[in-house]
Amino acid sequence: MVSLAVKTGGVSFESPAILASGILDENGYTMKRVLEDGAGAVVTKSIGTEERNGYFSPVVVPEDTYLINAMGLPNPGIDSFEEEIKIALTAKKPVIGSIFASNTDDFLKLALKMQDFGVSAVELNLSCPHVQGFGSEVGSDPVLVKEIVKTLKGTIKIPVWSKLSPNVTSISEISRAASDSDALVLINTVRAMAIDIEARRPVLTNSYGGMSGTAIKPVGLRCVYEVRKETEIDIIGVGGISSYIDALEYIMAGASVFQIGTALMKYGRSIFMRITGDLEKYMISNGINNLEELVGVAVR
Amino acid sequence: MVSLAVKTGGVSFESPAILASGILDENGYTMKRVLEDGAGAVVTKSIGTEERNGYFSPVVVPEDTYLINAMGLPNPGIDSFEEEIKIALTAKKPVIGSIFASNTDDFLKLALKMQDFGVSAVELNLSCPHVQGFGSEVGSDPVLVKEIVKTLKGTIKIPVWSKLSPNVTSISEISRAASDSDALVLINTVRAMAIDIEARRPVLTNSYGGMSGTAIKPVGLRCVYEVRKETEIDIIGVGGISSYIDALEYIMAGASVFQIGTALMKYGRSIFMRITGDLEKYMISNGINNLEELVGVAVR
Amino acid sequence: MMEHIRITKRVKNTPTVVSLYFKWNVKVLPGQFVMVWVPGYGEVPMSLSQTEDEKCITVKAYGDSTKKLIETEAGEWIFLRGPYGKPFSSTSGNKLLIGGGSGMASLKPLIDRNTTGIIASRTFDELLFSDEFDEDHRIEVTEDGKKGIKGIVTDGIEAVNPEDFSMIYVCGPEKMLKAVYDKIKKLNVNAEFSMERSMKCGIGLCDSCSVDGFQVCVDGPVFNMKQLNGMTEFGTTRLLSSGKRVKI
Amino acid sequence: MMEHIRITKRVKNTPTVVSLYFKWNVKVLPGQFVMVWVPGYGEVPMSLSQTEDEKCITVKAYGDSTKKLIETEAGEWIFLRGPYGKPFSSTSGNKLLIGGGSGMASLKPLIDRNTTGIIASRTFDELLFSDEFDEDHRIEVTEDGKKGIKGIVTDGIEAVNPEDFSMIYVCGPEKMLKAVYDKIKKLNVNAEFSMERSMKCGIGLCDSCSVDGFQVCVDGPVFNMKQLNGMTEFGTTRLLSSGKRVKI
Repeated sequence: MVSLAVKTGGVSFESPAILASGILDENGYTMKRVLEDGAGAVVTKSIGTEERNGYFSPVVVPEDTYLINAMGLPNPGIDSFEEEIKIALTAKKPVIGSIFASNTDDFLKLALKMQDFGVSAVELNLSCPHVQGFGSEVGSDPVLVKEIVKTLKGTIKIPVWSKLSPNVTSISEISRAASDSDALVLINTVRAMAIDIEARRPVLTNSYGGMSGTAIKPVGLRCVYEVRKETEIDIIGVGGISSYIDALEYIMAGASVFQIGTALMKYGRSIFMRITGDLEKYMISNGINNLEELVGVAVR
Repeated sequence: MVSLAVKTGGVSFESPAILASGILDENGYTMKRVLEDGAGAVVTKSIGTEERNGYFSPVVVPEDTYLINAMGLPNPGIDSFEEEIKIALTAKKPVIGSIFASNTDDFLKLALKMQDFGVSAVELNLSCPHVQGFGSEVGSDPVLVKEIVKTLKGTIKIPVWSKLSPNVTSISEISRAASDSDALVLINTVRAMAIDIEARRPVLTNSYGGMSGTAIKPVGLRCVYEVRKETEIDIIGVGGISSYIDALEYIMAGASVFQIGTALMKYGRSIFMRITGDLEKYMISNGINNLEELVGVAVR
Repeated sequence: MMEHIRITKRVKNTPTVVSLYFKWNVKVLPGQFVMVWVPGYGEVPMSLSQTEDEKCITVKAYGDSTKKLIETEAGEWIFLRGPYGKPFSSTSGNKLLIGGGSGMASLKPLIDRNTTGIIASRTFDELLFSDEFDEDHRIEVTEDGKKGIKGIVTDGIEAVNPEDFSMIYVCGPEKMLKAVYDKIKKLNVNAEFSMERSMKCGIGLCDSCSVDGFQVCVDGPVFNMKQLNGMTEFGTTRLLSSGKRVKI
Repeated sequence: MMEHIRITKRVKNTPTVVSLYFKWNVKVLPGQFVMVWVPGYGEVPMSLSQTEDEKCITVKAYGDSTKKLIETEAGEWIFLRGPYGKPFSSTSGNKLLIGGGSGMASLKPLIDRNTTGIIASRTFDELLFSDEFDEDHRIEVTEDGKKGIKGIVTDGIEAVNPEDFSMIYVCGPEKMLKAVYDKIKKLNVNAEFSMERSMKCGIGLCDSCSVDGFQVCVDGPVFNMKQLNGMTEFGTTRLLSSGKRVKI
C-alpha cells in the first residue's frame, strides 16, 4: 500500500506537493481551489505589516524554461489578510502563512497574527531577491536570521519554516543560522534580469527580479543536497519542479516534501494531481511504500 | 562604416567575440583553430602551478538549455603549457592566459610565466565553483582578492582581468575588491547539481558542478548590470550567450566585449562568425558605427 | 517573449479611444488578449479588436501606459507578448453582442451579417464601433440620452428578445456583466461574458485577476453562464493591486 | 540527457571482450558512439557494434568502468547518453574493413556481402568479429602468429589490393591508423578512419580528444584521408588527461 501522506516541518500533509509562496495565493478563493484541485497545502503570498501595492507592470518576464518576476511584495497587510486565510481554510487542508519583515519585532507580530488566523505554520520569507530592506537583505545576515528564528520559536506555538535564498556565498552558513526552524524551505528565486535590446532597458519595472522555473532546478538541488549533507533538519524543496522526476530528484537530494510554483504557468492547477499520480505509479513499480524511504538517498 | 574592433581591459581585439576559459583551450592547435574560425581572442584553460588530471568522468551533464560541468581544473602545469600557448599565438590574435591558485604568491608566479609566454593579459580564475581551495573559495574573500589583484598589478606589465563568481552574496562587494583589475569578467558558472533518480546519486563524479548556458544568462546580465551601475571599470560579459541578441543584452547592460563557451556545444566553432556577422548587420540597420555606443545604454 | 511590432495605421474612434493596426503573423482568436508594454510607463492587457492577418488593439486612455500608448503613430513600434486567454466560442447562428464602454473592442471580431449589437456608453460620443453594425441591427444606449435609448445596457436588452439569438456575447465592466447576467440568467439562452479584472502577469500566476479561484487571464477572460453560475466573487468583490479585497 | 536502458543479451566475444545488446528506439548510424555511465565507476565512450532496432555495445575491459560494465548481465540496466559524432559514409560498392584490437566493434555495422575484413590483434584469442566475415573475405593477422598472418595490420594489407575496394574503413589504436594511412596514402583509394582519443565530455567542449583543432567527439570520430592529410598531431602527439602533451 503506497501512501503519499507525510509529516514534515511539524505539519502533516496528505500529499507532498505544496503550492509555493507567491503563486495563486493572494485570494482566499484561489487558495481554496488550488487545495481542492490537489495541492497538499498552500503557502500564502508573503504578507507584511502594512498594505503594499508592489511594483508597476511589467512584473514578469516569461520564457520557455524560466520566469523572472519582480512583484514587489504586494500584499493587503496582515490584518486584511485574515479574511483570505479563513476562506482558504474551508478546504480543510494546511495553509502555511508566509510573512516578510525587516526586523524581528515585525516578524513576531506577523507570526502571532498568522497563528491566530489558524495557519498550520509560518514560512519566513528571508529570501525575496528584489525588494530593498526585506527578503534576502535580511536573510543573508546570519546573526539577524538566528535572532528572528529563535525569537519566533520561543514565542509562537505553530512551526516555523525558513525560506532561504540561493543568492548567498554559503547556503550552509545561513542554514546553520536558521537551524532552530522546524524546516528549511530551499530555495527562493535566483537574482536575475532581462534586457530588451529594442527598448534598450531592463524589461521589469524594478530592473532586477527573481528567476524561477526549470532553469534553476540544478541550483535548488545543489542547495538542498549541500544543506542535507550537514544537518538533519527537515527540508522542503522548491525550484523548477514540474514533474515527478524533478520531485524525486529533490527528495533524493534530501527534501521531504516539495513546492510547486512556476510550473503552473505551463501546466495549470492540474499539475498537483498529475505529479502525485505519477509519484504513486513510481512508488508501486519501485516497491516504495512511503517517500520517506527515498529522502536523501542520493547524498554521499 | 561599422567596425567591430574594440579595445578593452587593456587589449585590442578585431572582434568582441572571445572564447571563454574552459572550452576548447587546452590544446594549442585547438586554440589556433578557434581563432582562425573567427574568435576575437581565446582565453586558455585555467592553468595552475602543478599538473592536475581533474575529476573522473562524468564531468559534464548536458541538457537542452544548460550544461553542468565539474572538470576539476585539469591542466598540465604552467611549465608544460608554454608549448600550447606558442602554438595558439601563431594565429596572430590575442591569447589570454587564465590562471588559478590558492594564494597570492602562486598567482604571481603563474602570471609572470604567462607574461613570458607572450599572452596579451592574464585572467584570474577567482570563481571556479567546484574545486576545494581554489576558484570561488579564493574569489569570495574580498581581502584576498584585493591583495592578489594589487600584487599582480604592481608587478606584471600585461593587463590583469578578474573573473568573478555569481555564487556570492554581493557581486558588487567582490567587484570593488577587484577594482584594480584592468577588466572584470562576469560571470563564471553557477554552482549546481544534477541527480539521476535511477542511479539515486549525483551524476557528476564530483557531485557539485558549475551551470552554464542559456539558463544562466539572466544571472550574468544581472551581475554585469549591477557592477556597471557602480563602476566604470571595463566589463567582459559571459554567461549563456549564443546569439547577437544575447551579446547585445550584455553590451547594453555594460559589457564591452563578451565571451562564448557553452554555446559551442550546440553550434560549434562557427558561432563566432555567425554572431559577429549578425552584429554587423544589426549595426548597419541601426546606424551604429561602433559597439561602444551601446555599452551600458540599458543602465538606469 | 516580447515581440516588437510596427504600427501600420492609427484611427481615432472616439474622443478617448484609438485603434492601432499592425501586421502580426500569429494566430489569435476573438476574445484573446495580449500584454502591451509601454517602456517606462507600464504594461497593460489589451483585447484584439481585429484578429485577421492585420490585427488591431483598441485603446482607451485611462492610465499612464494607455495615455502614452494612444499617442503611437503609424510607423512607430509597440511591444507585446501573447496571445493569452481562452477565446469566445464560435457559432454559426445569429448573435447578439452587448458591449459597454470600450467592451465592444473585444467583441468586434465576432461581427458578421448575423449580428445584432447593443452598444452602451455614458455619453453619446463614447459609443464604440456602432457603425460596424447595420442600422437595423444596432441598438445604442447612452446614459446622457443624447443618442439612442437613454439608460444603461440592460435597458437596451429590453429592445430585443434575447431568446431569438443562438449566442449572446457580452463585454464591459464587471458591474455591467453582472447586471446583464442577472437579467438573462433565467432565460433560455447561451451567453459568454468577457471579464476585465486588473491583471499583472497575464499568465496565471500572480492571482490579481482571479474570480472564485479561476484566473481571468488563463481560465478566462471568456466565461459562459454555467461557469459564472454560483460564483461568489463575480460582480461582488475583487482584489486591489495590493491584494486587498474591495466591493465592486 | 541520461538514458536508462535494460540489457537484453550478453555475449562474450573474446576472453576480454563482451557484447551487451539492448533495445533503444533512437537512430544511430555506423561509426557513431555513446557515452556509457557506470555509476560509481566512471563514464566511457563506446561505439555501437550494432545499429538496427536492437543495438549493441562491445566492451573491452581496460579500466574501472569497463571492468564493471562487462559484468552487466541480461536484465540489468545501463546508463548512456548520445548518440554522438559523425558516422561513416555509406557506400554501395565493395568495402575493406580494417580493425585492430577492439576496433572491429565500430566497423561491424558496415559488414555485408561486399565486405572484406582485415582483423588484427596481439594474440589469436583476441581476434574480434572474425566470424562475421565469409571465410574467403577474412584476413586475420596476429602478433603471436597463432592464427592467420603473423605480423601487424599493415602486413594484412599486403594480402589485398586496396585499390580494388570502393571504400576502406579503418578503426583501431591511433598508431595503427597512422600506419595504415601511411601505407595507403599514395594509392588511389577512398578511406575513412575512426579515431579513438581519450574523451571526457563527448560534446565538443573539453578539448581532451582534439587533433589539430578538430574534436574527435563532434568533428569525428570518423575522418577521411583528406581531413587527415597534413594533420600535425595525427599519430604523433596527444594530450593526457591533465592536458599534458605526450608522444603517441
